[in-house]
Amino acid sequence: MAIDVLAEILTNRALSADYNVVEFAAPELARLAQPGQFVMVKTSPGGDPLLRRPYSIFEILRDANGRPSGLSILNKYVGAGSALIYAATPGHRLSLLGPLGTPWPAAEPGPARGSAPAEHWMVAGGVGLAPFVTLAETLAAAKRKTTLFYGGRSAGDLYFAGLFGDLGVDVILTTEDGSRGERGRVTAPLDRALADRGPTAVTLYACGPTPMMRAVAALGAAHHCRTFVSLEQVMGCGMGGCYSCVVRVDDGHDPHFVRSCLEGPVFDASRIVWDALVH
Amino acid sequence: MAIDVLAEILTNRALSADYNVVEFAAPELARLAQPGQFVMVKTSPGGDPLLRRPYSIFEILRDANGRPSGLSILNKYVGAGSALIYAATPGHRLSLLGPLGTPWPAAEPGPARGSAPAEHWMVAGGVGLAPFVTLAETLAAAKRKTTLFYGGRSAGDLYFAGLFGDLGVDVILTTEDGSRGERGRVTAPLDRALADRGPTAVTLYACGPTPMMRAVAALGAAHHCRTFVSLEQVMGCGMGGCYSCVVRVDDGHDPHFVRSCLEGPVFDASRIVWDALVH
Amino acid sequence: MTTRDLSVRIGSLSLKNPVIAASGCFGYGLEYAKSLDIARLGAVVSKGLFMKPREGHPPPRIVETPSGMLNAIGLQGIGVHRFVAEKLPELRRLGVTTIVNVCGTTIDEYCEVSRVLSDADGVAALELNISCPNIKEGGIQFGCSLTGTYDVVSAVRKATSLPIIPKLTPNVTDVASFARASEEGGADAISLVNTFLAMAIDVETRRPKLSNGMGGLSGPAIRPIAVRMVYECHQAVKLPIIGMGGIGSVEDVLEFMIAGAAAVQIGTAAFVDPFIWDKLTAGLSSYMERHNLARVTDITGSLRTDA
Amino acid sequence: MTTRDLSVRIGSLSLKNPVIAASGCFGYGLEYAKSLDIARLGAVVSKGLFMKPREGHPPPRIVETPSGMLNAIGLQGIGVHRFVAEKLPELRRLGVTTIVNVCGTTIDEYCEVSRVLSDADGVAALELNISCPNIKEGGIQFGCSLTGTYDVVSAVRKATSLPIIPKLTPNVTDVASFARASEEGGADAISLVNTFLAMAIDVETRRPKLSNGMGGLSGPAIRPIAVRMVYECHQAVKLPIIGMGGIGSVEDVLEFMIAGAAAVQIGTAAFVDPFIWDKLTAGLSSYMERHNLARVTDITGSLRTDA
Ligand SMILES: Cc1cc2nc3c(=O)[nH]c(=O)nc-3n(C[C@H](O)[C@H](O)[C@H](O)COP(=O)(O)OP(=O)(O)OC[C@H]3O[C@@H](n4cnc5c(N)ncnc54)[C@H](O)[C@@H]3O)c2cc1C
Ligand SMILES: Cc1cc2nc3c(=O)[nH]c(=O)nc-3n(C[C@H](O)[C@H](O)[C@H](O)COP(=O)(O)OP(=O)(O)OC[C@H]3O[C@@H](n4cnc5c(N)ncnc54)[C@H](O)[C@@H]3O)c2cc1C
Ligand SMILES: Cc1cc2nc3c(=O)[nH]c(=O)nc-3n(C[C@H](O)[C@H](O)[C@H](O)COP(=O)(O)O)c2cc1C
Ligand SMILES: Cc1cc2nc3c(=O)[nH]c(=O)nc-3n(C[C@H](O)[C@H](O)[C@H](O)COP(=O)(O)O)c2cc1C
Ligand code: FES
Ligand code: FES
Repeated sequence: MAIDVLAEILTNRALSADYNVVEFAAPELARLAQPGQFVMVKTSPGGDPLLRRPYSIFEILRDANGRPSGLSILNKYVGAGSALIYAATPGHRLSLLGPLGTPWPAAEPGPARGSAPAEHWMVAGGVGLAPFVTLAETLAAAKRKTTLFYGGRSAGDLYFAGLFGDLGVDVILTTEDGSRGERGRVTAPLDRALADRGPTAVTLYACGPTPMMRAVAALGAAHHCRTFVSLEQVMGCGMGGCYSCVVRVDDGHDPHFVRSCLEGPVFDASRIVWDALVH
Repeated sequence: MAIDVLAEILTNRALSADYNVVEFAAPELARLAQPGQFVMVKTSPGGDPLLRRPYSIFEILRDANGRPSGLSILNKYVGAGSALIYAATPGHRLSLLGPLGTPWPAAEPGPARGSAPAEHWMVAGGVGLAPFVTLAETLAAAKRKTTLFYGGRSAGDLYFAGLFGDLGVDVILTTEDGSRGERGRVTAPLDRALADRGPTAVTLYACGPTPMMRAVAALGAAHHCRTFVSLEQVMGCGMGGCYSCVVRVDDGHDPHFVRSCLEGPVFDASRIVWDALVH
Repeated sequence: MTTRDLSVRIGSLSLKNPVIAASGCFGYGLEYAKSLDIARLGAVVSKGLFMKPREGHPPPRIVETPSGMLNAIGLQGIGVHRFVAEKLPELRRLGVTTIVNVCGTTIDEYCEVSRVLSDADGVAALELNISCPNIKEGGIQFGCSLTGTYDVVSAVRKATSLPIIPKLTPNVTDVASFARASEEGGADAISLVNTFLAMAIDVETRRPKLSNGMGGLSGPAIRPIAVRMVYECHQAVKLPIIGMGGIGSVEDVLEFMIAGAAAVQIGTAAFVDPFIWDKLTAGLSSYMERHNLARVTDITGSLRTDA
Repeated sequence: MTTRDLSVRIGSLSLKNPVIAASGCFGYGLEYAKSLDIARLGAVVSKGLFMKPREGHPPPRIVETPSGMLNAIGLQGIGVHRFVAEKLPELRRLGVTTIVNVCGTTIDEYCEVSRVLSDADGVAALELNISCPNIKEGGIQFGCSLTGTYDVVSAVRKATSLPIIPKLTPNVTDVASFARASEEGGADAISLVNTFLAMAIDVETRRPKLSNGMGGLSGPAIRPIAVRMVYECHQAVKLPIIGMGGIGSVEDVLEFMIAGAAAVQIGTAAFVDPFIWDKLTAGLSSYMERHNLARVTDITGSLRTDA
């Protein structure tokens, strides 16, 4: 079930010249939301831009009693709509439609290989960090052992590593220029860790640029890990109405297009026909 | 000569639920502006609304040394564009194109009837007050004797009477509900004053709803006063490019349409074909 | 507030109110059933259906443009048989007034799809999509030719007793002549407009932004053209008209109805606000209140052109 | 930054750069001369001119619509003789490349106006307005008929040796066929699009918002349709194409040029930003820099449609 709320902007925190976090008062949405779901944001009250923009629910905000009171989004400025979110004014209201989409799969223990407890590894590239706070919280609540592999171009692109640390997540950072963490791509330490893990069953979750997710999917397949990816297709409606957001999947029989706003954004990576993905 | 400046909003003062005054930093515009001219305001940085909106230059702002530093506009909320001006945020910038249009005629003494000094009477209805502050300042600087007849629906519609008083203007107020000044229309005290003025030469200047301006024009004609009106036609460009803003005038020969952004907004009232005016 | 009658009749089709979800913009309707009561809509028009399932075009399938969007979905769909088996029973159970958007690559296919739907239970009317600009083989060749339009309509007329509503394309010089051809072919109503054939180019890559090259323009951008076309058709034919193109507010609904529409469809605006339906019907009621109109049908064609 | 060549040739007409002020959107040019150097524009197209002065329609003449506007100015104008006497000398003195938008109610009038302008000094080319949707007697009856288009163009061809540029209407099913008719008639180039016939209604008064009832839609709203039409014409004819319809940024200019335009016109956007010209030419230069193009003409028709 989706609802549409005209949510007050509580805070707008710039992280850099193109990243920011906006907090909204939206208790009902926050109560309904499951990890990995998204909202469609009307970035302007007028007609420019016309369509809503999809954003992962970044954090669930809670009041003093721990009850869900709102949510935040982690925004990267890329065009007209994200520019308006970047410049959002606290006190103003924006319309949020959600929660939408299929959440991350529940933190099931997974088929244990041997006796070692199952682990959950998240792999984020850039703004692909957005859907992982809610997942990490759920995994932490279920007392799962979790790791975040998190890569960016340079130190300035890596945010909120501490937030994950506080949730008990092991955080492994990489930057392409080596300014923080390991130098290179996030898939390098992931590959090594998968090779080293011994008999531990690992579930992989990835979100970020398509080439990164594709590489993670390949590593997951090679190492026999269930792998989930959260895809970011252009979306017209977010509710299954327009068939704009399709992703090509292959479930053994004819490959076909499915709507990523309904069946996704989270997909079992093994279903995806990667060559047909645009981004 | 018109210029286009991206002017910072200095203050936005709400006068009521639908009136406000916005001050802009715009020294060059302020230097160029003449009394009664207007600016075309881009009410939003995006494409909604698309076209600019015409606004009289309300006040010329001055720095500590008396040098022109900016201007203000008096805005009444009627639709999408004026709503954005009503909600304008100090610190943001809006694009102002101007100064545009033919100003109020210079404060010439006018043909004196007998020996009494010539007088200048302004007649404003509602937001039609906007072009009169600059005129009153010019007349005050030229030491003319001036009167403002200013009408609204009720006391809450009358603003800035004190500002005119400070400029040495005699202010005569009317409200339709009698809540401030004389009860009734602004043309009633005007009519009486014209009848009572004796040999004084009076120039009339009017701005407000079309029926009011038309009534003032009729009184002016009946009492042989030169009468100027500032018309508010819908404008596409403000610069003579589009021919949208036309007003029908009759200069003795064929009545024809002239562009009110170039030949107006101030017109000698005797030229106007009132039946052809839309508002 | 006294009760205002929002019901309209389009030929033998009765609608609770004149506000309909446009084809291709509301899935098969059921996608929304968890979030709102879709039986409250005047009707739901299904995504366009051929005999067989269709893949559609590869993404990118949409791109936003000023006050509008281009789409080239390519009529992805489950085909008429799966629709009848998988969607129709639930739509019927929910009490939805269901109009099916019928596609075909040949006149025979239009007739065959129409027959399958006539035999099924729960279809209120057929909208003949002879106007999709996004696929080469689908409809537009009929919709851009007067004889093609007449031929499809009159053939389907013989194949079904359901109300048939050809959907006209705006990509023509004289839309009213297509309204007349539809009337002569035996249509019960017409709907218009489908999208305008259009194009957007990525100037950095110098490629079209849509995988299909071209797409159909919808949304507020096209509204003034669509209103004009509804007005022209209303002058030309007696058929009820279902108007659409950029409607997003009750003022927009009224504009189309005053120009001559008996009912309206909402496409793009339902992407922005999937809960728009009750807002529009409430707005209609309060307009009728304000203007002292008992029946919503009193609005249709009420444009005043005298001086 | 090395120098980039922004000049284009349209038949025998040379332009400093491809950015032109559209007819009816820049007065006679001189209105702007106090505020900017209008000789820096690629060209200025005058307001449409008949033989005689014309009154135009009563106001309201324009109304804003989503990302666009309707106009029904009704071709108010001073007539060709006053233009030649009162405007042309000053335009010449300022060094403006002046294109005149020629109107007529008959083929003879098009020819006569063209002859007067050919005899005058300082007219660079004639744009034949066979596409104004706002007046009954003016042009559109020619622009919506293939033979009408051919007849006007071929008649004016005999009357003048100036470059002639018929301006096409988008209110047709197949714009490319009108491009071909223009080519066969002897045109030197074509320009498109003029405005889309459209309508807006005040729902409170139930009257059209424009005094004329209908008007022409311009502005960003129509851009994707106009780009598609330029592309279709570019596929159909060899003539240089002057593209327009909703251009407001250098990306928009590039979109039209990549689709096939040799030059572009700016109408509505010049109302919003009368100083847009240098911004667009600077943007073109920096795009050429970035894409390593020496001549702006390299952009024309460079759309990549391969996979
Ligand atoms: C389920 C989902 C969750 C998302 N979560 C987040 C998030 O948490 N934080 C965040 O910053 N962004 C997120 N995105 C991406 C975000 O929706 C786009 O960045 C945004 O829509 C761009 O809008 P714009 O108006 O700024 O850019 P536009 O002007 O629309 O486009 C600018 C550029 O961005 C590209 N673009 C547009 N939409 C997308 C898209 N959906 N994915 C990738 N590229 C796109 C365009 O092709 C274009 O090149 C998410 C997308 C999806 C589908
Ligand atoms: C030279 C000039 C000076 C002006 N000075 C002022 C001023 O100082 N303060 C001020 O508040 N307003 C002034 N106006 C009027 C102002 O331009 C309009 O109120 C404004 O354009 C409305 O824009 P909108 O988007 O809010 O309304 P829209 O949504 O465009 O229209 C809302 C309603 O207002 C009407 N309207 C639109 N434009 C005008 C217009 N130009 N005149 C009258 N009615 C109109 C429309 O017909 C419609 O009914 C002036 C107009 C002109 C021509
Ligand atoms: C994404 C999308 C898909 C569409 N699919 C169909 C379709 O399958 N059949 C059809 O007749 N019209 C289809 N249309 C056209 C709409 O039904 C409608 O005619 C058009 O969008 C104009 O209305 P709007 O401006 O309210 O969207 C589609 C439109 C959009 C935007
Ligand atoms: C107010 C106005 C007046 C116009 N007058 C003319 C005209 O006289 N002759 C003509 O050929 N086109 C005229 N046009 C059409 C424009 O030249 C142009 O073709 C159209 O507006 C599309 O371009 P745009 O979207 O950049 O405005 C006029 C357009 C507007 C908005
Ligand atoms: S975004 Fe519309 S169907 Fe997925
Ligand atoms: S507003 Fe454009 S000519 Fe006056």
